[in-house]
Amino acid sequence: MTVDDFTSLLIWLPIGAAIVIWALPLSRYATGSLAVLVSLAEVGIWIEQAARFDFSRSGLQFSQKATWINDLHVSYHVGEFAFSLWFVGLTVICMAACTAYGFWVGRDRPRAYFGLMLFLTGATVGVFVAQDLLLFYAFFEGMLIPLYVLVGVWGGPGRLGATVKFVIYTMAGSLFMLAALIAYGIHFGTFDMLSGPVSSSRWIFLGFMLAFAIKSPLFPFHGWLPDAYRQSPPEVSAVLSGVIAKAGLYGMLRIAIPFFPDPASYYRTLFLALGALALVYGSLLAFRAPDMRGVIAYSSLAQAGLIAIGLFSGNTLGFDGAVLQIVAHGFVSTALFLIAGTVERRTTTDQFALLGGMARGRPALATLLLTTGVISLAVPGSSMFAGEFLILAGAYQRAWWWAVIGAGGIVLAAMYMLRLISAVLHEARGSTVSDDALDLRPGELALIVPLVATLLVLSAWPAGITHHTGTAVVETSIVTP
Amino acid sequence: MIHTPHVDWFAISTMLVLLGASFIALLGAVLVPAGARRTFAATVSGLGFAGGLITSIWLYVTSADGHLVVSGAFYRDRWTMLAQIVICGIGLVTTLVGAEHVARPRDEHIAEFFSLLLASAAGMTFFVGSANLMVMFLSLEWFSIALYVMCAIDYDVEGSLEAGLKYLIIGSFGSAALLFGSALVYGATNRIDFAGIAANGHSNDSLLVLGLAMIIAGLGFKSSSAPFHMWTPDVYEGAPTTVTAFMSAATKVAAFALAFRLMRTAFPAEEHLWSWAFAGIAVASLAIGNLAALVQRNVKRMLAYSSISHAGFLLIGLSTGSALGGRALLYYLIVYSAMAFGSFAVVAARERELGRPVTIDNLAGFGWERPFLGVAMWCFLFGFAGLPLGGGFVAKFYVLSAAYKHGWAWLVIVGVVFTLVSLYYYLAVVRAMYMRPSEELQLAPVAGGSPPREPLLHIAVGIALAVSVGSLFVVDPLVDLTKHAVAALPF
Amino acid sequence: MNLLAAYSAGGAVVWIVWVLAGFACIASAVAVVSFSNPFYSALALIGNLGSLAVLYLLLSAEFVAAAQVLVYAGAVMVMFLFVIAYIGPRSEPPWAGGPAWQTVASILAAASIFLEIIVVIGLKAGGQLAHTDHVNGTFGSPGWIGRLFLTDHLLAFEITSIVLLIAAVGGVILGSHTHRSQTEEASLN
Amino acid sequence: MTAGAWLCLFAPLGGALAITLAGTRISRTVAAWISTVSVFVAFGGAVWSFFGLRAHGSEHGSLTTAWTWLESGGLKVGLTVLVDPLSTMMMLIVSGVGGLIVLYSIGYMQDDPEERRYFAYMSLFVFSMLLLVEGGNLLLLLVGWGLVGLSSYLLIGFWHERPAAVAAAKKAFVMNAIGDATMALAFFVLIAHTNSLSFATDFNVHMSSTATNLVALGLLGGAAAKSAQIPLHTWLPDAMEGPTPVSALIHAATMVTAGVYVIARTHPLFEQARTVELIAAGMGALTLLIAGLIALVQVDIKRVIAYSTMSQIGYMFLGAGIGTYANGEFHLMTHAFFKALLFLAAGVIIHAASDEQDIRKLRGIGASLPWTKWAFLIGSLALVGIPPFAGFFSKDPIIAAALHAHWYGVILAVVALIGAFLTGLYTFRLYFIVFGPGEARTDHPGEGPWTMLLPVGVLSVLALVGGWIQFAPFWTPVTRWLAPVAPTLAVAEPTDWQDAVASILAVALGLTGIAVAYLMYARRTVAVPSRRKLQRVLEHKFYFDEAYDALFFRPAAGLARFLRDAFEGPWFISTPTELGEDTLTVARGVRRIQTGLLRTYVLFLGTGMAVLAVVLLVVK
Amino acid sequence: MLGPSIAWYLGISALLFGVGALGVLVRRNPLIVLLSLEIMLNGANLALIAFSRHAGNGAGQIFALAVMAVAASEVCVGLGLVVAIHRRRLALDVDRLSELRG
Repeated sequence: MTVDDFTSLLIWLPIGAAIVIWALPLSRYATGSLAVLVSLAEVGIWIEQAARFDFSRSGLQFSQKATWINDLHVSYHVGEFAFSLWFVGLTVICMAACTAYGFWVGRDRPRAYFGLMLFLTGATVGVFVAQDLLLFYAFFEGMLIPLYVLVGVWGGPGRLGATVKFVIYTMAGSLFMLAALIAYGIHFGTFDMLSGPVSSSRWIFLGFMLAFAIKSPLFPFHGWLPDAYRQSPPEVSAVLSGVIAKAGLYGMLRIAIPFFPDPASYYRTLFLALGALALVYGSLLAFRAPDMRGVIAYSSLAQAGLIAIGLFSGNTLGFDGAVLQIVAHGFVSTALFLIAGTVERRTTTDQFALLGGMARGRPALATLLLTTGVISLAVPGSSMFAGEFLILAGAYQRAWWWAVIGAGGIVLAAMYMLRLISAVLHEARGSTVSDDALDLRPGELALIVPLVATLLVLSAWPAGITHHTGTAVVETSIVTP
Repeated sequence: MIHTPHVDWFAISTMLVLLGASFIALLGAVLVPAGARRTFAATVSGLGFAGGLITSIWLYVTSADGHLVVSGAFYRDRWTMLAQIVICGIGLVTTLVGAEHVARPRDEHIAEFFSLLLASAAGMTFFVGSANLMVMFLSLEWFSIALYVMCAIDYDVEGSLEAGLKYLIIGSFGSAALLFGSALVYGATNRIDFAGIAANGHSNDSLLVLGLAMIIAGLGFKSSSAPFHMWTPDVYEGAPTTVTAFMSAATKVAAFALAFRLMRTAFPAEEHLWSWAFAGIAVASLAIGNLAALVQRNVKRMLAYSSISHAGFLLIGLSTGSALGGRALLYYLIVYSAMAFGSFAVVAARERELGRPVTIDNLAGFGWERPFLGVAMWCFLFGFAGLPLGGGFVAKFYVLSAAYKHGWAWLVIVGVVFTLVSLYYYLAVVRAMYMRPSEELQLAPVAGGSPPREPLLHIAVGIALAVSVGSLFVVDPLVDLTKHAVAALPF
Repeated sequence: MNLLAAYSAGGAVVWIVWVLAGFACIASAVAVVSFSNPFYSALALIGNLGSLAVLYLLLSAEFVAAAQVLVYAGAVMVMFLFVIAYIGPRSEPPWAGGPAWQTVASILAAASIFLEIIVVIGLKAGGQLAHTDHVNGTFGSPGWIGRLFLTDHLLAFEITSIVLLIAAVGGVILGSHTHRSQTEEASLN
Repeated sequence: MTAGAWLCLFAPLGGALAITLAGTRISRTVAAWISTVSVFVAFGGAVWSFFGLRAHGSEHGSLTTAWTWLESGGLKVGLTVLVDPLSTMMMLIVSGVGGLIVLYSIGYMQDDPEERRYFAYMSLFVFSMLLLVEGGNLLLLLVGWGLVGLSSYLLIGFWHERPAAVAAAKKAFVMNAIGDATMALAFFVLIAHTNSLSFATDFNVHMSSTATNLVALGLLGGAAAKSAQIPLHTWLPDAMEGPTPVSALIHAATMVTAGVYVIARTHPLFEQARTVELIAAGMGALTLLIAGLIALVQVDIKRVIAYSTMSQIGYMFLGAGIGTYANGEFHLMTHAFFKALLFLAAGVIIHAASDEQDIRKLRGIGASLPWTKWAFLIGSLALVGIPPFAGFFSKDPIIAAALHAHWYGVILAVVALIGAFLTGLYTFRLYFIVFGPGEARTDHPGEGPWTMLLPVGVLSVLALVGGWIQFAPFWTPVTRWLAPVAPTLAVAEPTDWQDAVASILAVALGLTGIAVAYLMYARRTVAVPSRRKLQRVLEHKFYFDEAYDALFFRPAAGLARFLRDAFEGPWFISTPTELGEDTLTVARGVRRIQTGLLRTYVLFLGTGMAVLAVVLLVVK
Repeated sequence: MLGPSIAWYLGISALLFGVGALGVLVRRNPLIVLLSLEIMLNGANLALIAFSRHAGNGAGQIFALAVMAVAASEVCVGLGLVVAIHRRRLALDVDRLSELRG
């Protein structure tokens, strides 16, 4: 095994482990332990990869190519750019935390559950390392397979409707992406994302963007989001908003923008506007949402809009900021959903009207929620702030009003996130909060603290990512008018 | 003195093996005591299909340069042989599923059942290699008649009889249309062999075109494409599930393999006509199949509509008429037949467990009770939907690519839109299997206690699963097979 | 053809025979479809088969004509009549049942199929189909047919036999099963 | 020297982290002392820097970078500490006053069950504030800016069971977020034009005047929000919901004065955008007047002091705006002393009166708190600017400088003088009411533990002598110290005559104010004028809160509700479902074709064939 | 060729095919439907034989013979079904056999 195999290993190790888990009649405990171990091994492999990554080179690293469908010039081609590395890191860390959360809360039907979680890990990593359009698409859809069951089986009371809507809605987008990528690949005779030429077809671009806009989601395409985030088990919501949704943004960064420079700049204003709308609209709805998950869900919508603004600013500041923001928001929303999960476990609800006063006597919960919350509202000095700052600095160079709207978004973020914090932690004790509801247990701390710690490290050194995004690759093909 | 033509016995050895097995099984119905009949017939059938598989693979290997045998009546080339391999494979797994079936009426006629199974497979292997309209028509009738009987073999069940009668009458109507079309083509060209038709036909000859239209209708019936599909749901639902599984997979392979060859070999000059015709039929099939499947409660019926919609996808590949389309078509057929067979086999398992028709509702909890079958069904359904959990994904990509390359972007869009529609009902089955607690289910296994153990059925489902999932990964070897097969056709 | 042509005083006789046979053929076909009693329909079909055999003769297909009479009228129709007798003839008004639109549509569909064929043939009648080659004396003779069966169409010949065999097996399975006793049937449901 | 600065910066952060991580493993007292010590260590570091800087000569500011904090494209921003006269002065004030207040908190908070959290927050705040003043570039300044806002939020809402406290905290944070946002926008302009966020940028070269004005406006927005200047001031009075030491530290001595620091720090830019700078001055004048008026009718002891803080910061803005940065900074320093003193003294009173803050109910409490009474008096006199107390030396030069600054300066000076009168009036209204004769009794005998009294004592001394280090125009070490960083503009260099006039008028008006207060509230010989309408306006604080509520909050909330009810539900959530339903309706129609009748099926087959044939024949 | 040309025979053949189709389409008695199918097949047979005469080759006649055998086979199976249905005491009416639908 060489270093280049690491990328493939990251994909197939968890999928292989999933199959092992399904096949072997292990006990609940053994299953969970194995799953957590594998997801930790993923983190380990990723760290090894990051340590070996040569950031001074801008090209693809840890790449591997094998034939898949020669007839149509489709290949199994994986590898990582610097920014892919960060996406992968986000994935493996968040997935490890969420898998461990599932272990901690003791999900029933453990073999199915952990197998699916591992499968999801592999598929998601695949999305971020695929260097072939069809392979990318395969993983992009492959994520839905475990998600459908994860939401549908272990979700809340409205899970059936939510999961069908989620899957069909996102598939609606990705099927048009399939049409678009067929058009692209057949036209140019290659599906390779490294050697593929740029295209100026607006239709193909829009096909791709539809998929990414739904996945991210951008403003008018978010209909699946509230239900899915509310009805999923908390760790799946965490994965959905922390990792899965990022695949859409990754797609914009990796495919829609660099491969379609002309259409991207032709539709730039449209997508900047959609991003801005998502930001304002999401923030306003987050501000009125009556429950914890609602706030996090709509804030994810707002953040996706902001990131889209960064991506479509089309300059270094925007790209770097977007990458940082994606990673930071991934951790933030994962942590927030997991915390929401711990709150729900203690109170059986996440309705603000029934919550409150949880800070008293639960310092760990309060500290973690507070820390994550203020990072999420982009208090200056946080990693989210660094990301937003770069994004909006980039957007300003496109036109001043995008930056103004974005800055307005920061204020709105403060409003809704403080509302969440207060409604859960502060004021009078909510009717569902009993006195003997415990503070976070060591097991829960072991999941959430690493996430928050990662965020703090990123806050202390955002340049660690922004200076090592390698988005120059994306930019070289951008035609700035 | 009559000089009988040279007969390349090896070229038709697959059919001979199958027919031989069929006769042995038939003899068994008379000679073997009732108690051992099932074992005997199933063994014979399994050996027959295995032998057929071996000979067809051998023939595939040795038929690199395709040619006509038995005085120009039969194509010995890789196109034929690949289709034969698939059909024999389907037959083999059908035998596995049928070997354990415990429905009473067929216990009386179990040997005849396997005999008919072998015979119909033999007919199909002839059908796909036929080189003139007469052999085509005769072998079509050959396997159709066997299928009519197999559909109705559960004659204690009203639905089975109804299915048999419907299939027979509509099938005969379709055959008559095909026959009349053949006659017109014969009249227009004075020839019945495919190559001769191509050589003598004129694409502006209305006699020929009318014949072509009627032939398309006849083949459309066999491949259950809209609007010639109406028999499909009823027959699939009414027929014994083992038969449905066989029919849904093997008939499609035979019909599409032949249709592509016929169009390419006999009607190359009329491509502008039949490609549009098939495209139109494809759209109709996609629309009707998918939409009607949305509101089904009976799983077999739903899968029947789904098979109509997949006929639509196969027709997309067919309509391109290109070599790429041919490869896509064969690849799709291989994957589709595995998935279709497998899904019906899983339904069969549930049906045997419950002793009544399987509906979406009484699948509840199935995935948890029978994990292996559940996972397999999960893979088949997601594969049908074109999600990357199996070759269904690549297959869809393939045919749509072929359509795009043909310049039919609109067809790609249509395919994509209806794939989206299809998602709903495939997911509904998964939802039923996993997301409803089995306590909701008021039914119990017929025998009571734990569900029957059916090792052979599990093996059959396992094979289907392996093909359907494996084809996602080993695409190139499969495509190479199809490539060689397509190379046998004139372009 | 040879036989008849030898005795005919030119085309006029052939025309007359054609008109009679054709009329009988069509009339019997219509009768088959419109009789309410299947027994009469079956009898009408015999007439149809017979008149067809005459037409075959006019087309120099002696062996086919003979086979038509033997196989159809002799074997198939006997089978039909036997079954009808077994079941007992029951009448059914020919145009009844089903929605009216369906009947209308059925007539339209059948008529349009017929018209299409007729129009196409009519278009061709003056050209391609007008000219017919002379054929030699052996055309259509049993020996000639037999030779074709054993040479050019050997495979078809063999297949035909298999089809018949399968149909026989099928007929046996479907038609000859033992009656289940009432108790057994009760236990089934 | 820079080592001192780093020590100064990170000692409080270390304290905060240590308390947080230790959790319940340490006692509350230990936590308190960790915090106190960490802040005093910071003070030590500041002193170290100060002397280091003096040794090197004050004009040599030095930048040291720990690591690159943010980098993208050509933009590179380091975690950089700047040690120069201005930052050193701020470090000293922040850590010194901060240390005293944290020490005071040990006594003040000792009964609180969540003391640890309090001290962690306090240390965090001191760290943030130090980051703000030490940050070597604009972005780091903004980081500190945001973090002080955060700590302010945390501390205002410290008693999180009180809805009012939570609301006030949120309000403070959101108001400050607005300021952060405008500042960030200013930086975007800067980045677009100079691709740099360093203090040393030569704005003249790179930027158009519009851009410069925009940047200055953005910075001013931030400054106004943080320093509670009109129109972004409404959060400050509400912030008094926090514990009193917090009010002393954040909402009097340090954070709220950061706006003045920013103007001084970025004065080259403001000088390029002179109009904006004058707007800042005008804003200060308006604030000092309005705050003074509102303070007249407030009945909450801390709110009165809060409004006086706003008013005093108005003076600082006025000074910085017209260009006498050093005097602004000097007033900042003295204000830190006497305002912290006032708050701490008020804290002693509140502490003694079991959290009673209504001055009408506190009447007469001075009798049992003799030391506090004196301390309060010193603070009040310093606030009014009566010589020789600190306020006199720092406030009057600002007024004098304004007098010199053209016609608008005169207007500003007049406003400032009216403000001086109001200051005297409201300060001593408070004093006379609280310390006048009455029946209020303390629940806790004594004036608290030594940890409370010591800081009050030290600050009393500082409020008395703290102003003596500069007496313009005779003795100006502060101005000279700051000259390399923030030289006073020529337009704000008053003549001696103007100095004299300003001082005399200011002191006279201040004394008048005290006299009026004496007559109205102590002797009660003059009735408090009863103008119901005016009083209601003042009691409603000129209806700012109500106006903002009507203009911003309610429209936003209404819009959000409207979007949710009219768009989100009917459109985005249900459209996919409805599409699905429509498809199902179509599907039911399709299904109806499948009649089960064999003849229909054949009909379809036949019709399909006929149609296909016709089509092919026609197309052929 | 004496007498009517091929086209006339084809006319009869088309008419037979159409009448047979009509029978299948409108009749409900499966026996009569089977008979109608025979008529359709016979129509096709006539066309084959006519074309065979027209082309002068034997393929059509051979085809026709094979079709006869096929027709017999279909009838055999069809009648078997009819008998089976009768034995199940079901109505011999294709409209009544509509349990499977939708």
